[in-house]
Amino acid sequence: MNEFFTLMKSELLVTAIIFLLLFIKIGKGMKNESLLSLVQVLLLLNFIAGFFFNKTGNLFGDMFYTTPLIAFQKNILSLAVYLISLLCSDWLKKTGHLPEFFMLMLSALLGMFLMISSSNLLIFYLSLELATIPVAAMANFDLEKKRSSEGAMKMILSSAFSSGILLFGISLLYGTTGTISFPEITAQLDGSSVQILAFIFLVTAFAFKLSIVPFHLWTADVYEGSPMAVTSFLSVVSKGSVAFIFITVLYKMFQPMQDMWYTLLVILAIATMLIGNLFALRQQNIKRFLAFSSIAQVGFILVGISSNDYMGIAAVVYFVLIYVFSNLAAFGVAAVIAEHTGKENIDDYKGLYKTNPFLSWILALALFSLAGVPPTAGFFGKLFLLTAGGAKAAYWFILVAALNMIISLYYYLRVVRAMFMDKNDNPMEPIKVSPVVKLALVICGAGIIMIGLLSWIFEYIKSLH
Amino acid sequence: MPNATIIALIPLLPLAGFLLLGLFGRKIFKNSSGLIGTALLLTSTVLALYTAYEYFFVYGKVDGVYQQFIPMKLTWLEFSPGVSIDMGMAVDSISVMMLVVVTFVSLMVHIYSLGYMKGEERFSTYYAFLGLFTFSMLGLVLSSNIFQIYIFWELVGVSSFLLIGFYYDKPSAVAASKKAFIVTRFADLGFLVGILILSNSSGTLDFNTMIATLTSPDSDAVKTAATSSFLGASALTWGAALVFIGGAGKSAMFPLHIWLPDAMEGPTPISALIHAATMVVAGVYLVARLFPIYAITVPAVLEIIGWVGAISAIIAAIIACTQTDIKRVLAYSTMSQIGYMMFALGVSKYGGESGLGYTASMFHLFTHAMFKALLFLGAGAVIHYVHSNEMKDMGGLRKYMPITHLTFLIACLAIAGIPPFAGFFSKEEILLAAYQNNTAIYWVALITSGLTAFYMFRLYFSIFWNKSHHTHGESHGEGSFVMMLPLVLLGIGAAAAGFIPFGEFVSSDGNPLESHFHLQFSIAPVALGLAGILAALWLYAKQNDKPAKLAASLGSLYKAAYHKFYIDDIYLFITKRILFNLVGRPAAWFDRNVVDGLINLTGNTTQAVSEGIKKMQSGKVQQYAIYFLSGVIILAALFIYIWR
Amino acid sequence: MNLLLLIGAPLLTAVAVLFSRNKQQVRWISLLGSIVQIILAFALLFAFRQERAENNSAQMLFEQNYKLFDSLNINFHFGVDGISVAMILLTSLVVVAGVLVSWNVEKMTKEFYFLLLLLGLGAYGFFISLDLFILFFFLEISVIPKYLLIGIWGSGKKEYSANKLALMLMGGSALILVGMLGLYFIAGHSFDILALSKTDIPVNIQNLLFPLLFVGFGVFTALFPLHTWVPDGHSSAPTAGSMFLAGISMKLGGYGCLRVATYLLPEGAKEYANIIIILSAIAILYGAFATMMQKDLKYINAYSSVSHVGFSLLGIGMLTQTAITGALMQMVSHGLMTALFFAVIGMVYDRTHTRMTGEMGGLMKVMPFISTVFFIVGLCSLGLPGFSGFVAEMTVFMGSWENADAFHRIATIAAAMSIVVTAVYILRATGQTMMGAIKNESHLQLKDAAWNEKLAAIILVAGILAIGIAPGWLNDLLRPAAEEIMNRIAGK
Amino acid sequence: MMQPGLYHILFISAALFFIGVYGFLTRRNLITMLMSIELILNSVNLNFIAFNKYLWPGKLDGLFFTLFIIAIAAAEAAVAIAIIINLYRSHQSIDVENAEDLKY
Repeated sequence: MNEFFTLMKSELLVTAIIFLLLFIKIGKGMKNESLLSLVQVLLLLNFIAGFFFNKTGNLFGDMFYTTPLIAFQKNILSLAVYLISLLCSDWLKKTGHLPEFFMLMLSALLGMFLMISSSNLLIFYLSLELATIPVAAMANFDLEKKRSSEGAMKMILSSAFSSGILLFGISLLYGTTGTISFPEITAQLDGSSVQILAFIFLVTAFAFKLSIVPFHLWTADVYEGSPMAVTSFLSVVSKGSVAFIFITVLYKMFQPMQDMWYTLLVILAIATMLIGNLFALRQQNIKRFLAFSSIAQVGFILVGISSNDYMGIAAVVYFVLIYVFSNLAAFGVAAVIAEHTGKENIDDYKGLYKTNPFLSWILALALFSLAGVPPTAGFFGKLFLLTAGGAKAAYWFILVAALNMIISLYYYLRVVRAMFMDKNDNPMEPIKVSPVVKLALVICGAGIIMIGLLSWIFEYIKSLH
Repeated sequence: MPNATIIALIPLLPLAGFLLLGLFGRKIFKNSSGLIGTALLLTSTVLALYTAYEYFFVYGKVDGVYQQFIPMKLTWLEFSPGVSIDMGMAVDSISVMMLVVVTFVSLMVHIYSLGYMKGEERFSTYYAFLGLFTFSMLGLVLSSNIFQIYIFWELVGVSSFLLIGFYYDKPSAVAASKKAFIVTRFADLGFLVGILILSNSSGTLDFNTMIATLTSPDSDAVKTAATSSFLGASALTWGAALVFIGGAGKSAMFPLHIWLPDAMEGPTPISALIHAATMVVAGVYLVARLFPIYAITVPAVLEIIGWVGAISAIIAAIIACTQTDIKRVLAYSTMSQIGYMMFALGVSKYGGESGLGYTASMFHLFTHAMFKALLFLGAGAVIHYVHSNEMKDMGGLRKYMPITHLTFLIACLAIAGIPPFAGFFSKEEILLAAYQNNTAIYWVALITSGLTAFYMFRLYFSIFWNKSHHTHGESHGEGSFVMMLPLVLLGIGAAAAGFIPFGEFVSSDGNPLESHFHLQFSIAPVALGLAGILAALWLYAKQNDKPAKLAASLGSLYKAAYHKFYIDDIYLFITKRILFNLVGRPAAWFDRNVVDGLINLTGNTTQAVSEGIKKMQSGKVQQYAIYFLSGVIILAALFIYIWR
Repeated sequence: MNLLLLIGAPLLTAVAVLFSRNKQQVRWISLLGSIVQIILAFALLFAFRQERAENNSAQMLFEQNYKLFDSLNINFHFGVDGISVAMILLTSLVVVAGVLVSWNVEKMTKEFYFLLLLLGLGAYGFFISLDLFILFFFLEISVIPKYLLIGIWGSGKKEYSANKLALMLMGGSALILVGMLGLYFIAGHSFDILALSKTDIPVNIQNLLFPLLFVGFGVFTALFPLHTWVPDGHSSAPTAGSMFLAGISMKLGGYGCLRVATYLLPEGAKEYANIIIILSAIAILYGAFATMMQKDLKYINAYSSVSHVGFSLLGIGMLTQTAITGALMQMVSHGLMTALFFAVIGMVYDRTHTRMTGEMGGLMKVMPFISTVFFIVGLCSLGLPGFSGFVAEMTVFMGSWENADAFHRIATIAAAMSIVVTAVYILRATGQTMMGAIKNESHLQLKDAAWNEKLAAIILVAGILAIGIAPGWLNDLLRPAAEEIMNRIAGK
Repeated sequence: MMQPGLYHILFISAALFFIGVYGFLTRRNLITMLMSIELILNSVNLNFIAFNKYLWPGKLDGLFFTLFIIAIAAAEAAVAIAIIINLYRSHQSIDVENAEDLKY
């Protein structure tokens, strides 16, 4: 019983917060500001708590298992959620349904936690849905905005469709192996064509959530449509969680098929990097731009995953950690600007440096980190992904990836150029950034610079498994 | 062994002058700069004379042969063990002789310029450049290492560039200086490659070692080099020939002579120093330095040298007859005289009596330095007086400038080879050498000597006689003392230098070579010289239209000669039309449009593609589903049917 | 001596600049910092000579090794040989000169100097690191500062040039990255240059990786035909930017070509040597001819840089000890020379507000100092004895000629021809701008160089002369290092 | 009177699946699209039941899975319909073709 509490600690904490919010809601309620700060504190505590009592073990007859690495992954996610709650506080204060928003977000987080540590297709499916459906609801949170509801509609329909495909795959897998628990399935795999079909169906579900080409098309629309908080949540938290479970599924469950999924990953990775970059080239809306850039980033994550060893896992986790900081910094700045001026176009950023040097530097840092330019952490993250991917000595694969970095640099520099170089007759007026947001941005900036140079972080990740 | 420091001081003092005046001349030594430069040079002249005395009369001869001393040698840059650029000082008969010539003429010019350049805005700069030039020339003379000589060679080139372009705000001067530098530079390219070949086949850059290896026919270096041939000629032949091209460039040999006439844009004393007495003979000096190699290893190249010299001599003489700018006339005569020296080397052999040409060439170099410098300085005085270079603005000046007139006359007689003036003796020996070894060249030389006499006296008469001088500028006399002094000194030199028993001191292999005269032999040239003088007298002594008639009767030949046989135009065509329009412009265009275009193309195609595929993101959720489904199907098909 | 000082000094300076209050402070702090760097560089030089004098014959001196990513065997491994020392000296000189000439940058002064110092930092780190990963890290650090320097403080079509530069350099580093990882896995998970130089790598792998690495670094050092970022980048960059770009950054490439590509993959180098020679010979001549046609002073120098850098690549391609020494000398010499050239062009531009040779003339009258320096740098670049260019080029020629076959010799002669073309364009430029009559009346009021400009020019001229007049010390510095490289190539 | 075998059922479920997919791709009415998704899910349910009955009668994984799928489908439908209603508020229609502002 005691074990139950330690192993499921993080899930339980999140659930507790959710219920607390629920009670506050049905109780007499609170003022937004105080509630927000309360939640922020709680999330911070949740994040800190994530560092303690991390054990290896499983529950419910192998349906749920956790390791220090998984705990760390969960912690990355809760950190991301905490940062989001800080970064978007301006917007959150204004929204009418703060408790609901957090309830949805946290239950999605809960779903992701369960998903990461699920070791059984049933749990996996349930948690996946739990991680998806609330987000769809969140996507619609700007109730009066047309685009918001359109995005939400697209999201819910496509995700339902993809889960339909996923389920069909699961059913086939069940049919051929007669079990739904990962280890037993691994034992039963014989590479029959039905299983391959099932595998493809399964992978598409991950591909959908990770927005891998050609299953990515919903991403940009949903990102653009939904509020900034949701967009950043989608782009960082849900992507990260799915990446983690994807690794587990491939490395554990489908280990026997590794040759096959290596090829699959190579194809998907190249397609994703290329298409993502090519679309990002001509985006005007900053959210859409970041959406496609994050698609391209996923391509790099796939390169790392393809290595099929601990290096791969470590590299991906490390990269996601860096990605959290970089992407959230970018979204955070975009959110601040959108919140104060309602401007979301890159052209509006022209001459930003003149009026808002702080925001410009943070955004520039974030973009450089995303582009993988030293001394930012992104450089190390990307390089380690490629190092992991290079283990199979497929130089041309690495080369394609490396060349994609050029395209990505091009469009990241577009924004930098807009902020620092382009003339603008009426640039944005100086924005008064609230201290909380400033704090969050500084944290992100520090993270972007520090994580790479403090090598022990990577060493620590490498040591967990 | 001569004292190293003394010899080192000879070039270093002018360098000191250059640094001093170059750095502080504009401010501190505004007025004293001329004197400083002159004083420094005076010292090094004295030192040079002292060295010469020591060398020739104290410890020059070891058992009857003039030795070469290397009192100092520092490794400057080592390429690989054995192959290194050394900064050394080779003291032997020719280098000592050159030391004397260079310092003496340079001193004369320094003194002369005190008057001539008076009141120049950049007076101190002028003296600084003079110092630089003198330094580099002396360094060149003393070089003991072929790369060292190349280094000073280049320095000489640049200082000549600076001095020609001294009036930098005069476009013609700028153009002339550029032309001089680039043409010589082009020749130096040959020199450089030649050095590479010679050094590579001899395994050293040091003159003595190189000569030693390359002249001993059984040394394997020579064997391999002789066998490794390129376009039918052996490596050594190429090397020697290319080195000679370098020399030809500096010495304004045909067809690399085009820069010399234009170089007269510089101040006249400069022309006297650089383009008459010293720099232009560097080529001759270079060939003399490497003479054993030419004479023993690659006589074929020596043959070429001889012919190049002869052709230059006669062509220049012909052109000189038609020019009207007095400095240009002198320039062409310089070219012609250097042609003499060249072919004298060309017809010479190594060692003993047959080495007469070598001695003669050096001798002529010596005497020519005297009278040609004199001629230029005299011309300078004239120009200074009438403020023009054109003959038509002159005439009847003998009354107004007696000293100039006298000295000029001496110089003319000397160059025309009339006894007992200096030119006579040296030219005599040259002709003799040619007669002994190569009759064809001898005839060319003979005709040339006639022409020489003619054009020189054409010059002389049309300056000092001809039409009576329409009066202008009586106000100032023919020039200050400082300007006259060098004329007189050089005049003495031009008159007397011939009596030096030159062969005693300078010969191809160091053994003294007593020079003897065959009177019956010297009749022909002298007669021709007198004939030339008489022709000039008949044509130019009085103002008349005979010259015009003559020119008309000669017709196209005269025209061609007047236009310098259109050589300049050919060069112009090659550079402007071909190099600029057919190479440079296309290269620039290619770079901007093709190479850069390709780079930009990649970028643009990426843009275009991203524009092209945007339809994929149609915004229709059902199409998304179709993509989704097709993705599934394609992957499934791939993995089930192809990679199974 | 502790090499980390070389990274620490610029870093501290940069941080100090960030926290300084006003422009004057920024300038003086950066000047101070850069002077400290010079002092350090010379201290390093003397310490190095000292060690060698006490015949400490280790390949790398002052080695330091700190663990960074232990599990990946990535370490902060530092050490210097003669080459690095020479390059560090060059860097320090150019840095201080750059700081001086940009004294009156008014626009975002703080950021400007910060980026400038960052650029220097990258160069120092690059030259001392013996671990490919760290080397790459420092190489990449310098890309973005260049981009911003050109894009923000540049002139003309600066955004375009900045983009082009950043992207082409990124492309280069992409290739380097792949080659680097290849080495890493071949050598059993090690980025350490010394370790790699001990392992013998299968020939087919070498032939696969060498082009990647060489071309990758080649982009940085304007390897034909990947040089097109040079003209645009240089011409758009601010004065100090061009100085750093041509004086330092292009050297990073050359250094990498030698230290990484050629040294670690000798078989590959032999395989591709002829191609390198052909490309660089083309670059030398073609660059020179292209220069003849330029009207814009900065373009003139940019193209002549292409031509001059060709010499260092030629030297590397020739694969003889002397040629490689010459190549390195050419890097140093060209670094000083071209930095000085850009500095002077900047000075002229600040006064006349034009860079078109056609619109100037007779400047010798109004600004004798600047014109003299202009003339000196011109003479240096046309390879006149007494200046560094001559020494370097001659060494390259001598080394190239050591290869006895016709191909190498023809290539050498072709390269040698450029000295004539160089003379042509240099004299044209000088003649049109400095000599002749003053075309533009307004130029009569122009002032001559200010103290900071004079100082900058003098420092660089001193460097040029120090090499040109007494090349021995540089030779002693570079030759043994070149010998090490040759030993590996010769398979000793 | 023969017993329906596994393959009959699989055939039906496959047919259902594709009908669902077809409906999802072709229908313009959001509600109908939702219904077609339900079809897909039901085909999956059929699969599970059939597999469980015919191949692995011992364990009940399939049955349970089915139950959960039904539950989740309900939840999904609920949220989806909520969103659709909201969409209707803003667009005054539930035709999927009227909601295509976000593109490219």
